[in-house]
Amino acid sequence: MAAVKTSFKIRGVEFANRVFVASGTFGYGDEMPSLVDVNRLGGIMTKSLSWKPRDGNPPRRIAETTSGMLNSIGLANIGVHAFIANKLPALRRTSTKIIANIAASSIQEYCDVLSLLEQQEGIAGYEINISCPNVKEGGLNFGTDPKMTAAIASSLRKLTDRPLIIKLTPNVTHISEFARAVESEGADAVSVINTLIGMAIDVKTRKPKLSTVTGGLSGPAIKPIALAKVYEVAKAVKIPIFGIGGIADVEDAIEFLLAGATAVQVGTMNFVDPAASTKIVNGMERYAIDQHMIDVQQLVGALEADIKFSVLQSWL
Amino acid sequence: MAAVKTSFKIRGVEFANRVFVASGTFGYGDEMPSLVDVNRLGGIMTKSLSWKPRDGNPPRRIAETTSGMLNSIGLANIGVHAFIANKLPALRRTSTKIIANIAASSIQEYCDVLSLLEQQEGIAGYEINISCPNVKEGGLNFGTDPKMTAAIASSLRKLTDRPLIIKLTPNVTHISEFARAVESEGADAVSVINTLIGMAIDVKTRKPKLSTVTGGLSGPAIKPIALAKVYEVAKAVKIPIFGIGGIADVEDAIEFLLAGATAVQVGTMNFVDPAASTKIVNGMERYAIDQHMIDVQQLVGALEADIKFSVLQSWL
Amino acid sequence: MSNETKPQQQWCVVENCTEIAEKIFRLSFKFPQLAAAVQPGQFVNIRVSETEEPLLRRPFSVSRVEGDLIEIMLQIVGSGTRILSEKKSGELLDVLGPLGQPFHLQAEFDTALIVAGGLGVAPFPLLTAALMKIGKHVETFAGFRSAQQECTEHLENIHLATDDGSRGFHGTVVKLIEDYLEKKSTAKYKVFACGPTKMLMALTELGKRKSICCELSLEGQMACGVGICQGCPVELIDEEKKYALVCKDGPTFLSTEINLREAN
Amino acid sequence: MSNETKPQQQWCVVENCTEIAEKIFRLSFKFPQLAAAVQPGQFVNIRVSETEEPLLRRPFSVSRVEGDLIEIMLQIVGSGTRILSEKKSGELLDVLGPLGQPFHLQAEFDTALIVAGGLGVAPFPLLTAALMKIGKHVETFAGFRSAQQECTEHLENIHLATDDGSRGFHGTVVKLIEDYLEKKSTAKYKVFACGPTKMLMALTELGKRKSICCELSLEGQMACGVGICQGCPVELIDEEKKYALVCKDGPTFLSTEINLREAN
Ligand SMILES: Cc1cc2nc3c(=O)[nH]c(=O)nc-3n(C[C@H](O)[C@H](O)[C@H](O)COP(=O)(O)OP(=O)(O)OC[C@H]3O[C@@H](n4cnc5c(N)ncnc54)[C@H](O)[C@@H]3O)c2cc1C
Ligand SMILES: Cc1cc2nc3c(=O)[nH]c(=O)nc-3n(C[C@H](O)[C@H](O)[C@H](O)COP(=O)(O)OP(=O)(O)OC[C@H]3O[C@@H](n4cnc5c(N)ncnc54)[C@H](O)[C@@H]3O)c2cc1C
Ligand SMILES: Cc1cc2nc3c(=O)[nH]c(=O)nc-3n(C[C@H](O)[C@H](O)[C@H](O)COP(=O)(O)O)c2cc1C
Ligand SMILES: Cc1cc2nc3c(=O)[nH]c(=O)nc-3n(C[C@H](O)[C@H](O)[C@H](O)COP(=O)(O)O)c2cc1C
Ligand code: FES
Ligand code: FES
Repeated sequence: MAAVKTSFKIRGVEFANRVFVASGTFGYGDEMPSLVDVNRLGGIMTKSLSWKPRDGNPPRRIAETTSGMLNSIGLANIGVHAFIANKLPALRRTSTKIIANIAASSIQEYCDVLSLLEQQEGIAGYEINISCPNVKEGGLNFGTDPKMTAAIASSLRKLTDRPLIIKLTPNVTHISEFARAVESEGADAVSVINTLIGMAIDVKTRKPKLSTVTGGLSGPAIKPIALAKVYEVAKAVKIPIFGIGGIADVEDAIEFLLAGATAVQVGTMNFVDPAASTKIVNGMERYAIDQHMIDVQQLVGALEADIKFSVLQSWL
Repeated sequence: MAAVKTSFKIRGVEFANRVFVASGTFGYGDEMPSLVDVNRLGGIMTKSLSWKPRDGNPPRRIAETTSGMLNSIGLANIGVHAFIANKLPALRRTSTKIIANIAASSIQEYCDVLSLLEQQEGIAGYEINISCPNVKEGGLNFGTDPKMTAAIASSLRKLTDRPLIIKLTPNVTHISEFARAVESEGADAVSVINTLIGMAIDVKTRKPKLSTVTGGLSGPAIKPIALAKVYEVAKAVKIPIFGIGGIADVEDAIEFLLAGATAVQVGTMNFVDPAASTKIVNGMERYAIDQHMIDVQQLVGALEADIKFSVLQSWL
Repeated sequence: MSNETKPQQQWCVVENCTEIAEKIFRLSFKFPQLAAAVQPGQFVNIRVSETEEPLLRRPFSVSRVEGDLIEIMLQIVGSGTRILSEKKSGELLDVLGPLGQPFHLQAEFDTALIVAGGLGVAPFPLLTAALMKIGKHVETFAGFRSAQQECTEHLENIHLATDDGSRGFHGTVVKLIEDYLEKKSTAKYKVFACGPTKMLMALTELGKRKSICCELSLEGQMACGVGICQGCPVELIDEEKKYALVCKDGPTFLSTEINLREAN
Repeated sequence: MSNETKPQQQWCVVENCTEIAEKIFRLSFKFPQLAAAVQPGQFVNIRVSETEEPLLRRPFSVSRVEGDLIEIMLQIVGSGTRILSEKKSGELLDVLGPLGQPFHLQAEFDTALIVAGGLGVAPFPLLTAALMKIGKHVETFAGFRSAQQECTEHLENIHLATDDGSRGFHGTVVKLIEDYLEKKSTAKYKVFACGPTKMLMALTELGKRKSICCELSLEGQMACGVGICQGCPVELIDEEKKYALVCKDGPTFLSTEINLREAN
């Protein structure tokens, strides 16, 4: 292939290309090697890491929906200590950048996990999952409160000079408000979107399909919503956006770039087609070459829209 | 079939069953007769009516998405006067209940349209589409502002003794807040949900597929989200809920009843299968009989969930 | 603009599905009521999958009628048409039709100039038969990307153009008909056209220049196909009503009625 | 719990798909590497549609191996299995495997008691062949709703039960094996079971009462099938680790390791 620049930088860290795998859909990066050439990826977002290991929710944790799926894994994870001891050494040997995704139930826990990871080599940056219950506020979700969201960003910013990415929840009225809040606290990027709250019921048993009643909706079904959220955020902030939500193929990925994402993450489709992410890596390069580009960056925000943003929420 | 009670009442008005057709997906109720036996329906929500006729948005107004569709019709409608003159006389001859859906860009316009319809026979009630831009507030959506939402409900309540149904938008953080607001202003029911904001891009032309960039997402893809919203609202208010969003078959409809909806509306699927709504009417009766019920009402809110609502938004 | 036959929804048995040119298929199915009622230019809306993806029905012109059988021509452009092209004889198909307004054959003309771009040929076998029946002369101008896509059965007096020159005239079908109109001039013409929007826009220009009545059959994204969803507007030139609906008021329009745009 | 062969993703040519009992099909496809490596109890995860609905892969036990061919048995229960059952010889199938931990054959027993509920028979032709190869005696207890669903090819010493009494013992397969265990008692048994969760729970009880080692193959909703998504937990009795993953640590578990619940 002709030379087209696929790499990009965030806070000085260079990523080989713009295709990442989303947190929770690729384990800790060490489980898929027989199925995916991880070295072809722009980076890997690890499963969310908490301070202590978490068992996760009781079964059932998954329900299939039309062109999508619900999950209520409950952030089952091995904990940050086991991650450092058992996973990181092998990950350091891959050439792909590892972004540690962090989940917590208090600002203190976010800080503790990040501080511990700060002392480790081989971590390219952090993605902060704020779709978590704040135990101090009776379990209210951090991610739906702009003040708490800003407080997390500002506390963590003080602790690291590595790229700090805040992963936003779509379950809010104006996601751009949250993006602006973390941008002004010094976050280097935002990930848009985490899952949407959804539910499914088994009409035979009359019980919810998930043990937690509701769960997070992901997959191709949510792509149009994710794309609109990325577009809203792109109009509001200057920091890079990781576009996430239902990305299945290279066309989907390019839609996100055009809407304003600097890079994309592939989530649920990793389960359906383990090769999805690497196919997108190849396809994106091919598309850029076909369009006579010299840098994939030329696609970012290159949507040709002739009307004003202000009609966005009107007269559906 | 054995006798099972399918009818229910809102503010004294009796509806033959719990299956309605959603606003904007069935015209004014007079276009589908060769394809659907409208007399079998619980009721018809008309296309949103505004004071003056509206041309609607320029093409393209529709884009198909994975298991869903985006629309930005722009509330094209003939206006309330033409509706009364040209549509209502024929509708009065059907035995199905007609609910007039009203859209407006000011509280005054909502009041004017409703007042005019108040003088007409043959209208069983009103459904108020509040997913509309408030021109006084620079186009901000009424439906995302709890105060404006309450103000619309209270203004209209004063003008009518017919059933007043407020149709809520899902594009908010806590939809239950809006449901509570309209309940306390005397609304008789809420419709949950209108479309979700979404977007699609043509990667060949790099243009948004819709002329308005974003539009409203509907269809099976959104069903899990709609169901979670209905469940959230059902926990918060006592007034009946019309469950809407991606309903394609009788199982879907029953999921909504179990989650707490008193009745359902079929929208997008009318386009895919004009017989969808009447099939659901039959299927719901059959299901109730098979389950040895005497009244379909027994299904409403009959979800057997063993965990507390408070974990709803946590640890996805 | 009146269409007397109400649309019906019917499960139809597939009779045959054959590839007749590159990625182009002829699909026939049994639908007696439709076969009896359909007029040239009308279309059907077909559900391609029992699952909910792809969700919406797909519109196709009725191409021919043979006894009880309806024949459509389809080109694989995406997942819906791919799925349809794989239908086997004996399978069932959920079809809605007849839909839309037919071409107007009673206007004052003696020679019909049919202009088709690519799969825009689809409605013209049926139209040709109807025109011949009422004694009109027919000349057909059909343009394809290349010879591999050629599918011109059941058409009359064919003038062929290909983009790559692999068969017939090397260039656009609009240029081809323009050249044709240079030469002859005694006949009273009416153009019937179907194809890409750009082609229809060029024909609109040509019709204006040459004062020839052009009736165009539009394509464009639809949801309901029956005039309910307001999803398929085309801008009218008329000041009073801003938009018409392609599915209900069309798909056939006089070029002088409408303001075609690329978004159509 | 170790599985040496790494899973592979492969496009496989369908060899054959035949209905062998009511709504039950035998589907075979070519996958040489899998045929060479798969062990009894392992499964494959199949993508049923090129569209995104149904979205997730569907897990199926490997039922038999014949040369390069892999054979699965499938029962139509929803749209995914319906679509799979319509696959024709020559079509391509996206298959991931081998997945999961096989049954353990090396334990101390001389007689294998295979217990299958409905399509729970699927993994047992392969297991039976392997057991016979290492000289174990096999008795098979197979329960079906009624005779129409019976599919017991390639099994040994079959004891049949049907819910409606239309063939064999009228009652559950658990009752059938319970009766069997009443009669004989010198052999050293191991139970291998697959079927509805309720059946597996009853067998767990029986195994405890009779002190017979039971190895169960679980079914349950999966997303990835490869241990990545944490979507398929089964509760462990062990205090240290609360859950195991059905797809990666199972689907085979000793009944004494796990706390089966109806939600599994
Ligand atoms: C009145 C009318 C008559 C038509 N007659 C024929 C015909 O006889 N033969 C034929 O091959 N095609 C015909 N078309 C076009 C045909 O409907 C589309 O090619 C088809 O819908 C594409 O579906 P897809 O899933 O393969 O493509 P995709 O691109 O995957 O479809 C995505 C969405 O866009 C819509 N879409 C894409 N292209 C078109 C188009 N050109 N027109 C309308 N909708 C489109 C689809 O319906 C679908 O909703 C006709 C269209 C209209 C409106
Ligand atoms: C390890 C394992 C081995 C299996 N082996 C076989 C086999 O050999 N033969 C066979 O016929 N079936 C087998 N099953 C069950 C089979 O996977 C389901 O019947 C199938 O997934 C149903 O898909 P559907 O779309 O037809 O049903 P739907 O009910 O429409 O499926 C909806 C969702 O639920 C899931 N689902 C539904 N039932 C089951 C189930 N019993 N187990 C797991 N997921 C389910 C589906 O995968 C899908 O995600 C096995 C399951 C597992 C976990
Ligand atoms: C099974 C599953 C587990 C997930 N776990 C996490 C997680 O631990 N942390 C996180 O930030 N996001 C998690 N996510 C969200 C994804 O990273 C992603 O934001 C979301 O699924 C939308 O993308 P998709 O539609 O491509 O899957 C999870 C998603 C799924 C489906
Ligand atoms: C084409 C289209 C037009 C619509 N027009 C209206 C409308 O005029 N007023 C309104 O309140 N809702 C309108 N809706 C929203 C539907 O009534 C319904 O709330 C939504 O589509 C979700 O249901 P569904 O998934 O079953 O379609 C429209 C939806 C569609 C798809
Ligand atoms: S497609 Fe619905 S109005 Fe034309
Ligand atoms: S199905 Fe994903 S971990 Fe088991």
